[in-house]
Amino acid sequence: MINKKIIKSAFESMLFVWGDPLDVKSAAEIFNLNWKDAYDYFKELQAEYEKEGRGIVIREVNKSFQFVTRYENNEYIEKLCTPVKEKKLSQSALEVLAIIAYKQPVTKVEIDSIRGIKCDRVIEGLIKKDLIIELGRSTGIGRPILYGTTSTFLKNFGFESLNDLPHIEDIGNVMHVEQELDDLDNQQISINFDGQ
Amino acid sequence: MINKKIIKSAFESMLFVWGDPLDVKSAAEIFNLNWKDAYDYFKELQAEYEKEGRGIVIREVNKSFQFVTRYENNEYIEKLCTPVKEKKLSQSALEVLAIIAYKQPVTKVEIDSIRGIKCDRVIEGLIKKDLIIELGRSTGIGRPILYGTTSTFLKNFGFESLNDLPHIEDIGNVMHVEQELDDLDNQQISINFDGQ
Amino acid sequence: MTYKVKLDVFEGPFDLLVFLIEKSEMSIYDIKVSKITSQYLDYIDRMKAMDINVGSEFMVLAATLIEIKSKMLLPKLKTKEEDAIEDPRTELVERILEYKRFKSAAMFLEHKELYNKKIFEKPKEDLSVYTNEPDEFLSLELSQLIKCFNIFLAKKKKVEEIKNYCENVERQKVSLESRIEYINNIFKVRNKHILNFQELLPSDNNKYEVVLTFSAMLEMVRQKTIIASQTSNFGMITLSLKNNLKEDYMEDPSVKLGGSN
Repeated sequence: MINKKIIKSAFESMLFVWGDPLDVKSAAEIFNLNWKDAYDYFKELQAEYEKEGRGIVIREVNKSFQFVTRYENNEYIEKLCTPVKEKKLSQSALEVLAIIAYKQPVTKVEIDSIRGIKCDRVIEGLIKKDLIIELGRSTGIGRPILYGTTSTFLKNFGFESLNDLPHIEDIGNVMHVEQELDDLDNQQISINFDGQ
Repeated sequence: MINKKIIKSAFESMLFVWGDPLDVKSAAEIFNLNWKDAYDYFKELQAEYEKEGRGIVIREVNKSFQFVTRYENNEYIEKLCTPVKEKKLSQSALEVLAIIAYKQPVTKVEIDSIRGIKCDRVIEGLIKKDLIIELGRSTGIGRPILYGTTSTFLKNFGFESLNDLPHIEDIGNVMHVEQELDDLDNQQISINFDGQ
Repeated sequence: MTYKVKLDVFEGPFDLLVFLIEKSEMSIYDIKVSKITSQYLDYIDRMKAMDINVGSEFMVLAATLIEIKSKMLLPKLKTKEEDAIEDPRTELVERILEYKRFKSAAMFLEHKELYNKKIFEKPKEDLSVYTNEPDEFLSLELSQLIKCFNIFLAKKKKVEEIKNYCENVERQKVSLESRIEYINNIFKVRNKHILNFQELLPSDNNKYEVVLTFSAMLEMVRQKTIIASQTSNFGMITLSLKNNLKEDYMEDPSVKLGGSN
């Protein structure tokens, strides 16, 4: 017969790969052990992990056993899983967010033309962070998507409503400039060649 | 300061939930330990699991540690379940991998010329399997891409670091291949297929 | 009926060459080039006969072998330093040895891989239970947003000032809608159903005008108000009104034409 030490070692390997609670019966069958012996081996293992204060312990659930982490170590695991870094919004993300906040509903092309640079990535990022949202589609040519801010935006910046957005003196000028650019935007039509 | 026993226990918990190789640095930071101390704690844990013949062992890969099952228990694990195994590497993949492992950083042209056959596809496959990686570009003409192995390579082939690779001249002996290999010492010839 | 013959698959020309040398129990340091060359060519012929795709790499080595063979056949010129004459096989031998070295390294890796496949990892636990907070914590401040926007406005203003100095750029950009209108007007005024692209361009045409007109044309094609045809590459584009009842598409709510007409 295979010696007890080897069986216990195999039980550990099995618990490890199994993940879920491992039925004593399934484990016993592999070694042609009787149920009681297998159960005792698991209990011995459990006592060993407990006695040595290991970071993994064996939990018994309904005549099954499972490896789990030691409760006391939770705080360290949490620290490992939550990187301390506070992600801040980048300058470009803030710019795009500001434009959307003040000009909503606004299309990507309008934002691009105000900033003079493509902002697809930034918009994607802001949507992921739930700060902006697609409001629908413009009725203009190409039916571009319209963007606006979300309530997460209001919450995170401490606004009760969009009316709380401070008035920005120069914003009029900017909007002026855009008029001209708006016309250009219309060139972004979606072309369909099967028209003929 | 938190006592060593608690830290080691926490390391075990962390290894368990993390699954993948856990970087010593990340573990050290949680306890404001210096790197060397943290590394030593992992090595102590590793020795404990080894000494007690536990069914789980701690494997070192590139200054990271990971819980894995004990090799000897594989037959029992396979009786319990059929673990998902990746397909074995093809002969050509192994050849290209061997060349990259030993000659890194190495360009595709060098690999091609040693095998006398193009290896673009094979390289793509190895990159997909995360066994090799582009290291950057050579300063040579055409600035060809340089390839090297990854830590997944180390892990999957059971090396702690690249220093564990046996000297290529010794492999013949290790593998009981012909002795002829020892006679010449001309690893450094750079070959050009169209040289003739 | 075809029979599939199982043939050793070789990883490349060197793999085949090494196999042949080993099979005929030759010493690598004294390769019988003419014997090995004919075996090599034979093998390739057999592969071809069996419809196995023989890569050009195999032919390159074949050429090399033939070249070495012919060099070996040349009478050796007796020079004063006879020993210094290089054996034409030297480079080939070096390359074979280099290849064999990595082939055994590959065998070694295969062995290591097989062993390590019997060691099992476990997947990462679901870590979300340990992270109560979202992945990224956004620290957002109103002052930051305003500051950022003000910087941006200042930049913008500066660009505008510069633009004002360079008035000669484009004063008025015509929109696509108005160009479509313009085109429709031409059709109407000239009372024609077919016009050439050139005829649609304003007199002071420049690149912008051409592009805009072209875009307008494409949009009109898309809206199915005109048909555009071109008989040859770079040839004349002919536009014909699909329906000269302009009202028809004016009623289509999906087509919004600016201005009044």
